[in-house]
Amino acid sequence: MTLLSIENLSLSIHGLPILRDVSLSVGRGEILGVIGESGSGKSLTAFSVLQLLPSGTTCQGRINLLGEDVLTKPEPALCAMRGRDVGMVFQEPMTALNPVQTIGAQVAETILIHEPNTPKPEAMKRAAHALTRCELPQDKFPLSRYPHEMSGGQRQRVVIAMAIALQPKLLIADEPTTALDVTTQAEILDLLARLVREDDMGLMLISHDLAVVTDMADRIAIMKDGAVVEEGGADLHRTMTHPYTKALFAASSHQPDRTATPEDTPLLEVNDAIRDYTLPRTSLFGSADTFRAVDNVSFHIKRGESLGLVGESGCGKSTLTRAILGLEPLQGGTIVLDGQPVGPDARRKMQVVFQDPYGSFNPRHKVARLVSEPFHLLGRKATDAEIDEALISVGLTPADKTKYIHEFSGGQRQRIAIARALIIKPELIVLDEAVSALDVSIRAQILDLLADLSDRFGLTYLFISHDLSVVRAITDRCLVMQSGKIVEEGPTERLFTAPAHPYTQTLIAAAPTLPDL
Amino acid sequence: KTDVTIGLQLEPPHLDPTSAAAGAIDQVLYSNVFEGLMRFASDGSVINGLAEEWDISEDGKTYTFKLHGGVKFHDGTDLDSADVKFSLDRARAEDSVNAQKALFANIARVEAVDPLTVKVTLTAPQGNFLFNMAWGDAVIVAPESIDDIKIKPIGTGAFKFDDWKQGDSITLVKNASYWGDAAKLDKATFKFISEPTAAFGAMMAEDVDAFYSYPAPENLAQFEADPRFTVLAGNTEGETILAMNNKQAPFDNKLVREAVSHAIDRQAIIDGAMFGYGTPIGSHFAPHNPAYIDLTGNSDYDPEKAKALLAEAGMADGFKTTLKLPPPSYARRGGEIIAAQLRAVGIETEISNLEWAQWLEQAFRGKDFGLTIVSHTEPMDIGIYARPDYYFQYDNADLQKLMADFDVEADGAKRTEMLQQAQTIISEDYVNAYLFQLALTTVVNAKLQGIWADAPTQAIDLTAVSWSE
Amino acid sequence: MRSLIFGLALTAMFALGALVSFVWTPYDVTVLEIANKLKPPTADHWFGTDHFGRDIFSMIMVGARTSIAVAVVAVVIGMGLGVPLGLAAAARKGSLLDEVIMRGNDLIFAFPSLLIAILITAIFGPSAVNAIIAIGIFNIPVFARLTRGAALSLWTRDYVLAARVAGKGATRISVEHILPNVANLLIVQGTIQFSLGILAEAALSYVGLGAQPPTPSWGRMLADAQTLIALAPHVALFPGFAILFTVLGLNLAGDGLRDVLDPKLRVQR
Amino acid sequence: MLRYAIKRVGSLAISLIVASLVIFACIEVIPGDPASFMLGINAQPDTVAALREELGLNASLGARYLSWVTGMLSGDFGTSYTYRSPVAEIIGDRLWISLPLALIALGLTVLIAFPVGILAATKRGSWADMSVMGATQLGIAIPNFWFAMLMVLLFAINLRWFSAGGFPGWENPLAALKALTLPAIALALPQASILARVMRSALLDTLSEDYIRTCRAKGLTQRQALWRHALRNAMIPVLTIIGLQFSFLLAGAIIIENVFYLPGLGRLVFQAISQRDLIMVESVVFLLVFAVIMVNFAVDLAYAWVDPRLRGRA
Ligand SMILES: Nc1ncnc2c1ncn2[C@@H]1O[C@H](COP(=O)(O)OP(=O)(O)OP(=O)(O)O)[C@@H](O)[C@H]1O
Ligand SMILES: Nc1ncnc2c1ncn2[C@@H]1O[C@H](COP(=O)(O)OP(=O)(O)OP(=O)(O)O)[C@@H](O)[C@H]1O
Ligand SMILES: [Mg+2]
Ligand SMILES: [Mg+2]
Ligand code: NI
Repeated sequence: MTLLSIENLSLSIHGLPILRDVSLSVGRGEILGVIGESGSGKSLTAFSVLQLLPSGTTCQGRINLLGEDVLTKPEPALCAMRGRDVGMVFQEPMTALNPVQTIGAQVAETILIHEPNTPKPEAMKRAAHALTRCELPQDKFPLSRYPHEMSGGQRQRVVIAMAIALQPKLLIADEPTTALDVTTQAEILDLLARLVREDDMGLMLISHDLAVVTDMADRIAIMKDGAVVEEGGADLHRTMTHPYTKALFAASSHQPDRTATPEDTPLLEVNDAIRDYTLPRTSLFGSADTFRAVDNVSFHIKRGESLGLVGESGCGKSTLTRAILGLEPLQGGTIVLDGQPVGPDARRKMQVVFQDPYGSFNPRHKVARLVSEPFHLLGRKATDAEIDEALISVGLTPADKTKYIHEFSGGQRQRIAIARALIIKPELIVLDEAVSALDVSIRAQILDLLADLSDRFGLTYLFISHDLSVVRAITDRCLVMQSGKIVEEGPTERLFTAPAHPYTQTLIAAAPTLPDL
Repeated sequence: KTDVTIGLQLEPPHLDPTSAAAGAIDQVLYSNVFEGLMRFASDGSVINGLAEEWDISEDGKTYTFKLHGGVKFHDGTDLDSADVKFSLDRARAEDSVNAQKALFANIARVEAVDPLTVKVTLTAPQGNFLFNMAWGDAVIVAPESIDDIKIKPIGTGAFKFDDWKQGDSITLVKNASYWGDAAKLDKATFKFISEPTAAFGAMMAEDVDAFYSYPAPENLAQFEADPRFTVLAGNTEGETILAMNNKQAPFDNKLVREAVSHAIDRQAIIDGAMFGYGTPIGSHFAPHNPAYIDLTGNSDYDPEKAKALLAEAGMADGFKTTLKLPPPSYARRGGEIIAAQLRAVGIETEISNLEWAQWLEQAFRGKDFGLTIVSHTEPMDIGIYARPDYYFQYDNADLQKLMADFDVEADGAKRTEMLQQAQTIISEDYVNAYLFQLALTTVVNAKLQGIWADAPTQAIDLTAVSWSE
Repeated sequence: MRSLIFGLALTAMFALGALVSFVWTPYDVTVLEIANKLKPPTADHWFGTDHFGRDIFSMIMVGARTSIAVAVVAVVIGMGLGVPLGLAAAARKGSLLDEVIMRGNDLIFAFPSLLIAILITAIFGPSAVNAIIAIGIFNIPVFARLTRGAALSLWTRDYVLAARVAGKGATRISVEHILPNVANLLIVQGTIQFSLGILAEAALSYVGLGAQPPTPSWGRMLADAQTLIALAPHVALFPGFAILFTVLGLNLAGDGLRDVLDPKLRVQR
Repeated sequence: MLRYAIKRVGSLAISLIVASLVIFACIEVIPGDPASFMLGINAQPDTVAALREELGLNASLGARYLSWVTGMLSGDFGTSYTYRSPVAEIIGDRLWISLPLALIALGLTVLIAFPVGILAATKRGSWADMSVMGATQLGIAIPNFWFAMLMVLLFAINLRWFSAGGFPGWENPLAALKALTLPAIALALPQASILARVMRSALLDTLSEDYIRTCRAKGLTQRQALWRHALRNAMIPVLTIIGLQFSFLLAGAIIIENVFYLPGLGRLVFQAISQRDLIMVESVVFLLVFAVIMVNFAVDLAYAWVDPRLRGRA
């Protein structure tokens, strides 16, 4: 039986059309995966089921939920429906909970809102039960906890507990794991699958990650530009017909061609690096505590090599990067680049590309100025020819240098970031999550570009990411980091096929994988 | 109705009239709570106070006062000659903090002859000794109550101090065992309202029954037109002058001072700053005093003459000077008008509005000013011109000799003549520009009678005040 | 947008009045005509005359000069000192310098501003310059705090990291990258402080501590008019409205600017 | 929470010491001598010197600072130069007007600002929002002493509903409250306007937070989400402003107290400045600074009460 059927839903915000003729359906006990790039309208489709849309939105078509059209329901009826018939889980667990209320109160609220006559202790008991079902046992996570006392994955469980407290027929999960680590992601996905099974719920699972969805879903819908371009079963990768679907699958498992071979001389050597952070003092006169973010790390990179560094969020990857770049002092150990300890002189031999294509550039400067910024290290201004060359080498045109950064897309911005790194012809480029914020198709292009540049200029990369598939695609050798320590090191292929350290094993096991095409 | 609420602009800092200059202390307490041997009557004449009679020795150096019998302080103790001796000795002592210590400077000895007789011996005969003894600074206090006098004044007057809500009001109640004619009121409250607007509001809303020395003359026409109120316009001892720094260039030049005097239109100032209240004066002397002579002609308004005088003094292009103004509105508003009038003859003034403390520091004590406006409210104070170190720094040996002679002269007619001579000298020397005699404008409820219209001293004598119904 | 235009128009009107007053006013405000005092508004004197017979319209034009000058200079002082302090504190976050700057700010904030302004003018004597100093001092922590707060979040941006990788020092980064990106915020806060400055100048002049006569000032006009309010209300009404509308104009302009420049800007009031 | 409080007390003490030094230094440099002010223009120099000695003005600066500070620690603020009674007593009396006035004004502020701010936020963009926000703009722009003057003209002089000012004393609480009404309104109007705007924007901010969306997905109505979740979170900026406003109301009433001739702290200190009653000025300013610092401290503690995230952190 279909729980939810969306028929020809069109949606516009302030007259601007966003969704076009979207039709989807979810049945009892069924998992529908919805995939699409950023901005394709996945979230708005989900919100329109709950009718939690931004002001100025108009919907056309039909959304049938349990046989009733939600588009014609009055607001009170919608309120009665939300949380009882349909539960929803959002992307960002860190902000999805009210920071000033205990988790118990927030979960119990779902119950109290819909069943106002429930006595409070009774509601609390049921909340405790819901939390336990979501693997937050009372002995470890009492109801009196506040959200800030829990990790991201734990918070996401609270949100899920809130959504399933009344055992709704349908659960909508909008990118529920995007903000989480691979290991946590695997746990949350398992939890969702289990709940669907136990309660015979329908689940609409929205994601931009093909691997996640293909692992889980019974049926898959692909969205692009506000329309569903293709729909199919779990074997979509075999039955797909639409070119966009094909491109998406291709890009997701893209393997850039890399021909460059590393020399045998080490370019960068890190020996016993230690980085301690001083924590804010807890008492006025007590001594300050320290936190060791990088703990006795040693490794080296060979000239022309592409070295990967993987690890969970907060394990110290970025801290290590900053130390290598000479931005923060070490409390122990040495870092030597090309025979020189890192310092102002060594710095001109390396550059960096950051994760956030939007925050990497001063919005008030033009591209020419942005790109030529590293010339400060050389103590002179960049010539026009040098700027043009850098832009051309990343696939942009010289005309772009008079534009402002907001005139570019995310992928183009990341190219400009690479151009900025390239312009003084460094030997080492550090890429800290350089492709994590990009859509798969754009990511594929950037990876190609990186491979191409390393061939042409003989560049050395230190490639940092939490996304194992990307690391596997672009690196020769790989380091695994956990809580500030390097726990395993080895050639990438060997590491992925035969991980030795238990932590590496969990990491690789948790990573969702695409079926081979 | 037997109680009255009287608005006052300033609050007394404390309640001891014998150790501060603040006029507000006298306004509340003089002759209501504290009495002296002599006292001022409403017309300014000096009459007997606690002294029933007095006698001056042949050589004019010994005064014998006979006190009223049966006078009691509010704390029940008797007034006797020892109290008088205590009061006078305290005022002239080495460590005295009496603001008018000069009043007592001439006393050589005070003796209590018997409980009701006091003999005061002077170092030299002094014409105005009785007058001095009428001042608020010369009231009789008792040694028993002196320690707390600043917050709990104990006197002999027709009213007893009752309560002081600091910042707000002081209440007096009738003294049932007063030695003289009993007061008609049972209770009097003095309410302190410093803002002129608030004063207007309080009067209009009838929150107060009278406002002594109403601070905003612009409102008086309104009160006069209102049948609920009467406006009493009386005299004060306040000669309002544009003081010139006689030792500072260019005011050390008499021609310049004369020019300034002629540049000023007194009537415009009286109209503009005081809304018509005030009497023009031509010298430092109160017009209601019998010895007054009208010398305004010496400095009539004549800007052309002023310019000519300036040219003669070698300053045809005018000059720049400072004009320092203390807070009262006669000074602030008058100052703006004077600045405009001086500008018309080429004298540019830089105005600075000062608080009293700053004015005392800069202008009065520091003598750092070109021009300043101030009202000299002490009675019969022409003697200040004989003090070369006084803030306007007028140094004229003739006048100094004249005033010294005047001090020891006892003959009435001669005294008058000498006073007139002094008036003429300073007027013709153009020591200062004499503006007007400050008017005392008191707004009272039409049914309230007996409030003094004039202010021979800073006092609100309530002993004769009553309601008409 | 509408509020920006309306606000700017109001502000511009008074600014224009102030500018024109340098070359022309309907009547000379230094000439007193006492016979002509307290005349209600007529065709000759649009806003009537004051207690010295001066034309109130002309006084308001010239008074705008004082109000605007005092407020602008006070804001400039506040920005000129506060912004560098804020930038420095943010650049050396957690250091002794930061601590000293921020505690200093807290201390100034803890002082009752009007009272301190009165004290300052009591120390140095009342004048427009001292009013400016008194108002300006309290602008410093406002701008310092605002700048520091905004700069701190900018310091974590990747483009600042990129600039550091390019070898740029803290001063250079503060000037090149931080300052331009807090400029919007400062402009908006500037208009707000400007309007507060006008109110503060009026309050100080009202208690007699602002610009000294014969320089007209709105606050002093109100102070002079307060006893006349029942007799000739126009004397008190027009300067009051002048203050009200200028401040209103500036606030509207500030709000509008914020919406136009960046709807997410946070401004302290 | 306790550790948090203890840490704050430490920095509190340092602030107070620095503040007392700054105050003392500033006020002692004011030109003008209290003794000569009291004795007027006819006083003789020896009299002035005698009074200076009596007032203890001839002691060294350091000695006077120490005696002032140590005195304050034992609750003795010294003796007023002009009133000649204990400063602590006078301030105590005046506080009985200033404190209630500030509290009433703050009460009014909150009473006006909360409903208005909430209304404007919930009906964002509506006609009600626009007109209320327009009114708050006017409220912020109006000089409060001018507004007070106009109120006196209307309510006291023309309508005679209220007395024009003054304070009858707390013996008659009703009359006392009545006397504080107009001043409190004059003080509260601009503050309420500011607070209403802060309330509105804080609420709008929290209403756009993710967790409000979560609440809505649970089935809460817009209203329920606002009252149960948004309001408490919006309190943090609002509390900051309320804290600032309370201290402002305590000290900022100087002008209003003059317009209504209320014998409060503001008028006391204004008068004390002009009479050079330095010890009084120092003590009042210090008291006000102390009040501000304490209010900030209370606000900080209130944050921790509102926001559990701050409780654990020391
Ligand atoms: N409140 C809004 N007002 C106007 N446009 C909006 C609003 N919310 C979303 N949009 C637009 O609607 C389109 C679809 O947005 P939606 O959030 O559904 O995308 P999405 O597929 O969920 O993307 P992502 O993967 O980034 O979450 C986008 O182009 C977005 O710009
Ligand atoms: N300035 C700092 N002060 C104190 N601790 C810090 C600071 N910066 C980072 N840390 C801590 O150091 C640890 C390592 O942080 P880092 O940013 O290097 O992690 P990461 O591996 O890059 O994580 P992510 O994948 O989320 O970027 C974290 O626990 C973090 O909380
Ligand atoms: Mg989305
Ligand atoms: Mg990182
Ligand atoms: Ni006199």
